[in-house]
Amino acid sequence: MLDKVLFYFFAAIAVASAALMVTRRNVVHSAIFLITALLATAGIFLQLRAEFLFIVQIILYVGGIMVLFVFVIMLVNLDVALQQIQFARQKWVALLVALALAAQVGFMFWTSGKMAGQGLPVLTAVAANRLPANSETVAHSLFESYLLPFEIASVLLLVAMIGAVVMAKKRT
Amino acid sequence: MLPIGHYLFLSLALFIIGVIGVVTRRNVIVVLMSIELILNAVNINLVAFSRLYGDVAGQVFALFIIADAAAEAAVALGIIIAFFRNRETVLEDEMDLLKW
Amino acid sequence: MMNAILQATLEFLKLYWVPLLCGVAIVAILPLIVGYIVLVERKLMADMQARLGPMRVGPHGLLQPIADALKLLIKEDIIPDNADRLVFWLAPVLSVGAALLALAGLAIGPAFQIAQDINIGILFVVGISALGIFGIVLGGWASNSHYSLMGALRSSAQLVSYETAAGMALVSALLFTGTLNIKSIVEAQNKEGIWFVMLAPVAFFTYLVASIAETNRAPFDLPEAESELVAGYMTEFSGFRWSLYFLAEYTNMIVVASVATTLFLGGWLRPFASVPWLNFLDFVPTLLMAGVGAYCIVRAPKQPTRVQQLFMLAVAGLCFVLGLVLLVPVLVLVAKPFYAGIHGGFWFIFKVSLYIYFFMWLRFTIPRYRFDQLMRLGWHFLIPLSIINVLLVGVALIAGAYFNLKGWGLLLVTTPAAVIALVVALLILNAEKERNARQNQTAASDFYAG
Amino acid sequence: MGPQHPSTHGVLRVKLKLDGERVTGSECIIGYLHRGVEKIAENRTYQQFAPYVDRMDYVAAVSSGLGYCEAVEKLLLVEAPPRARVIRTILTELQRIASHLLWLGTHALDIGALTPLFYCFREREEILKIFEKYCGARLTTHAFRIGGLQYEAYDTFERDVERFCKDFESRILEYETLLTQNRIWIGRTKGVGILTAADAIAFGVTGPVLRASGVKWDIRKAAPYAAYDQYKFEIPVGTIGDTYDRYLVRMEEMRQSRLICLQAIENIPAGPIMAKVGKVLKPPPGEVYHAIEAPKGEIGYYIVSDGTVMPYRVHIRPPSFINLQAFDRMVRGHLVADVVAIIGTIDIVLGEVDR
Repeated sequence: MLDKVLFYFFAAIAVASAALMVTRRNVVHSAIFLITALLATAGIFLQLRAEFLFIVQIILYVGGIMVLFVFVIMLVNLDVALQQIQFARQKWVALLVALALAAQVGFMFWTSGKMAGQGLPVLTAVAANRLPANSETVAHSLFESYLLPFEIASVLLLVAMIGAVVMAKKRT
Repeated sequence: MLPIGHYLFLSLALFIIGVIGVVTRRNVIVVLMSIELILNAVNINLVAFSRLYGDVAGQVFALFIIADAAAEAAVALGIIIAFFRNRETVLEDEMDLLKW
Repeated sequence: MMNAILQATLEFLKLYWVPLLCGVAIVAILPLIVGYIVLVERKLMADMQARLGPMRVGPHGLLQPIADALKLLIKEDIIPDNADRLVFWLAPVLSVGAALLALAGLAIGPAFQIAQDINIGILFVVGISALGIFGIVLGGWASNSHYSLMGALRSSAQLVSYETAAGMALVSALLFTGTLNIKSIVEAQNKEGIWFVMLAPVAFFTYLVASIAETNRAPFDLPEAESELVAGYMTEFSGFRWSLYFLAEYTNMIVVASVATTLFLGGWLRPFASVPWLNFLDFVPTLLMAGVGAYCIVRAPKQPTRVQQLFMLAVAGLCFVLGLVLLVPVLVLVAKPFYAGIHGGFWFIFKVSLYIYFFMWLRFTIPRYRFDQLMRLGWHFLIPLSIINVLLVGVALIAGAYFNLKGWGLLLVTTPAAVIALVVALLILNAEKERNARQNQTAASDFYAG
Repeated sequence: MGPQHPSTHGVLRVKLKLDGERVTGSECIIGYLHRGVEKIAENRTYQQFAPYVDRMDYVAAVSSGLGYCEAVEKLLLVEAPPRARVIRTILTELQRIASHLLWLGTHALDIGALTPLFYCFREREEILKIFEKYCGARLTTHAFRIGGLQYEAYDTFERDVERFCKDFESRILEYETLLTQNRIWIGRTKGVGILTAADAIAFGVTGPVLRASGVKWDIRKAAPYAAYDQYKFEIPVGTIGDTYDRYLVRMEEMRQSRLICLQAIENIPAGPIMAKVGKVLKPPPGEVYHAIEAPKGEIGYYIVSDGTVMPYRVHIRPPSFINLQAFDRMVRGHLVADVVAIIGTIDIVLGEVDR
């Protein structure tokens, strides 16, 4: 029962702040709403008993990337960007297409649940208290079965760092 | 753990809002933020299924997505700053020059 | 729908009523604790500067924090015109919220822990206190004056860069514990019989410096430097809003101090906890309290007014009661289970206050870093040193496991690691000196070109 | 940086041209404290003008008073008796220590060290107590008269000065342990506000700022006045002329002043304290320029008398005003945080700059 309420609570916050983020004129407000959306998704990870991902999401996403975003928003002087119209000309067409996509995928989820056989696996998840300690298992699998992707990810981060530095350097 | 359908619809909703953000907004920073939102929607799905099957691979993959999102955000913001310094604008439909 | 929610809240309350109560208690008591830390700081500063400090409100200024709190509540809080109202209200709340949330993850004694042992303990605390940056940046932006924005950007840049150094220092300590859960970290130190500050001294040093910078204090308090930016991002906030920022800063100081105590100084362990023949150390807390009580009694008659004399006697009484409370679990066998809780709490608070005392001590004595020196120290010296330290500690651990050394034996391996780390630090330092020297030459020559 | 900026000593407005964080140029707007002292002098008798001189550099009032009195004595071709000259030297050296203490306290406060300020003010309080016992005033003392002294040294004068000098030695060590070897202090002051010897001479800078740049020029040695020729003391000289050197020079100067006081205390000659100077002073027509070594630098008095009771023209050469001109050269290429340190290190007092 508690799970259900928690899920609906976090889901409502996530969808509401995401919607607000997209529609706000003031970029700082939309950044704040994105932060709330990210925290809500972190809450959902917690509800799914993925604590390690919960804290990584907070440290990396909210504490790292969003700080970057807020810094850039500060550096880019906002009063110029505010006056200009915020939405692209082809706004309505784009909205229509997106909603069509939504309807289609929604219908697919909806029906698959009904049809037997090729539908979604009707498994019951492992009970919460018999789950192994989350961070240990993540660590074990990260450094044993997924060691190569881990190294590639670190190279990727290195490349991104160098790229960002080169781009942001003053053209002297 | 609720039945999987709930998580699917939630991530679908976030995904669609992200797509709307990318497609309709002119301000590049908001477009970038919407991309972050889409990545987040994907993460929810991954973690939900990882919890359903009890296999932690999904969470590890979500970890890699977050790392990649960080890298992508860093480079994209670097480009925006460089662009803003020269052209004084942040709107995407004015970014029509390949080399400035 | 309604009864579902009702049922969920009942279920929630049944499961988590203890942490809920602790949380409410902490949030209520914290402003008082912070108030008295501020009073202690002002008194200490005065004492070091050959003056008396606040003496007017209450005997020896002991009621000063209440007076400050009242003043801050009554003061009219002004919102600068065309400032962004939502963000202006949100920023201090975000800052305090992050600090208080981080406090929830900590454990004062083996018994008192607000969030019952989350198995990502330390990471949770560090992660949540990283949210404090938004409070500062948005605060600076919302008061849309050029100076406070500059102050906000500077202090958040400082926070971000020193967070990496602090994180790395924690990693090298976590190598010893093997787990993130706070209770098991202190258990590990108890089992090893040695505190991690001895095993990883360089890590402790880097964490100490990084935590000072992270809480914007002592030599790194440039954003609030009076002489340049006039209180940085806090300039436009007045009255209650400003006190929220103030509360956040001091809570952050407590959080950082308790993380350091849990990880490096053996949490709630009595010094030499596992050494049986040193058990007389259990009497130290009571002796300390008795000593303070005696000092108050000796000073009581010298107080000028009747009220102050009574007050000193009351304080003396309090100290004696505390001494008694600390004595009971040691002597009376039936109260054995309470021993860990009460003594643990005492030792934890004792170590945290020592750590905070060191913060204050630095603030009074040494001058302030310039912003570029500050960033250079962070990036050029602290982060490389802490990364190399993680490497060295890892190697030391493998060597230790190879010779399967235990407890104090590990010292044989970790001390050379610390020595190598120090050598590397000196190398970085004089590499810095040559670069500066070269830079100064150029700086001096281009004067004339200027 | 506006006139009431917390770190400009008094009312100095500095317009800084910045490129990002670096200072590319600066302009000091002064005059907020201009009282037209020199115009007032033209319709005051010589004795009446003496208190005005204290109000100029209110931090070092005794030395400006000494300069003025000696200049008028030169005009009157009168010589102060030996006892008066020795007591004048002792009081001037004490004033130098007090002025340097105030400089050290505020300079350290600007750079962030909170504690030295209170230690320095504790010592300065001792000196001001001696002034108060001697002439009733603490800051603007008007201690001297033309031709000698007004008051005889009070009975415990020697003992007070000796007690002060005795424990001042340990006090200076206290400041030094706090600051001299402090890495952050060195970081903030080394290589900041460099003034080479050639620039210093070109700008006409005098006092500790000049000596820190390596030029060995001190009027107490070059043209000894009062009783300076009777005592042995060295002149501290710096090397590069940056803020750190100026700090070392001033600390050394405090030690030297202490030595002078100790030597002077041993034998204060007996005898009259006032030369034979009439009530009404009518100096013969002519002009005189007399300069002495004030704590901030060379303070000079150019007095033209037309034989009447009031001087025809009095011009005062204030060291702070001229040292301030070198501010722009020192500040160029530094950061905003250094501007505060540089204002502190040239030790200016706005009363003297604006007159």
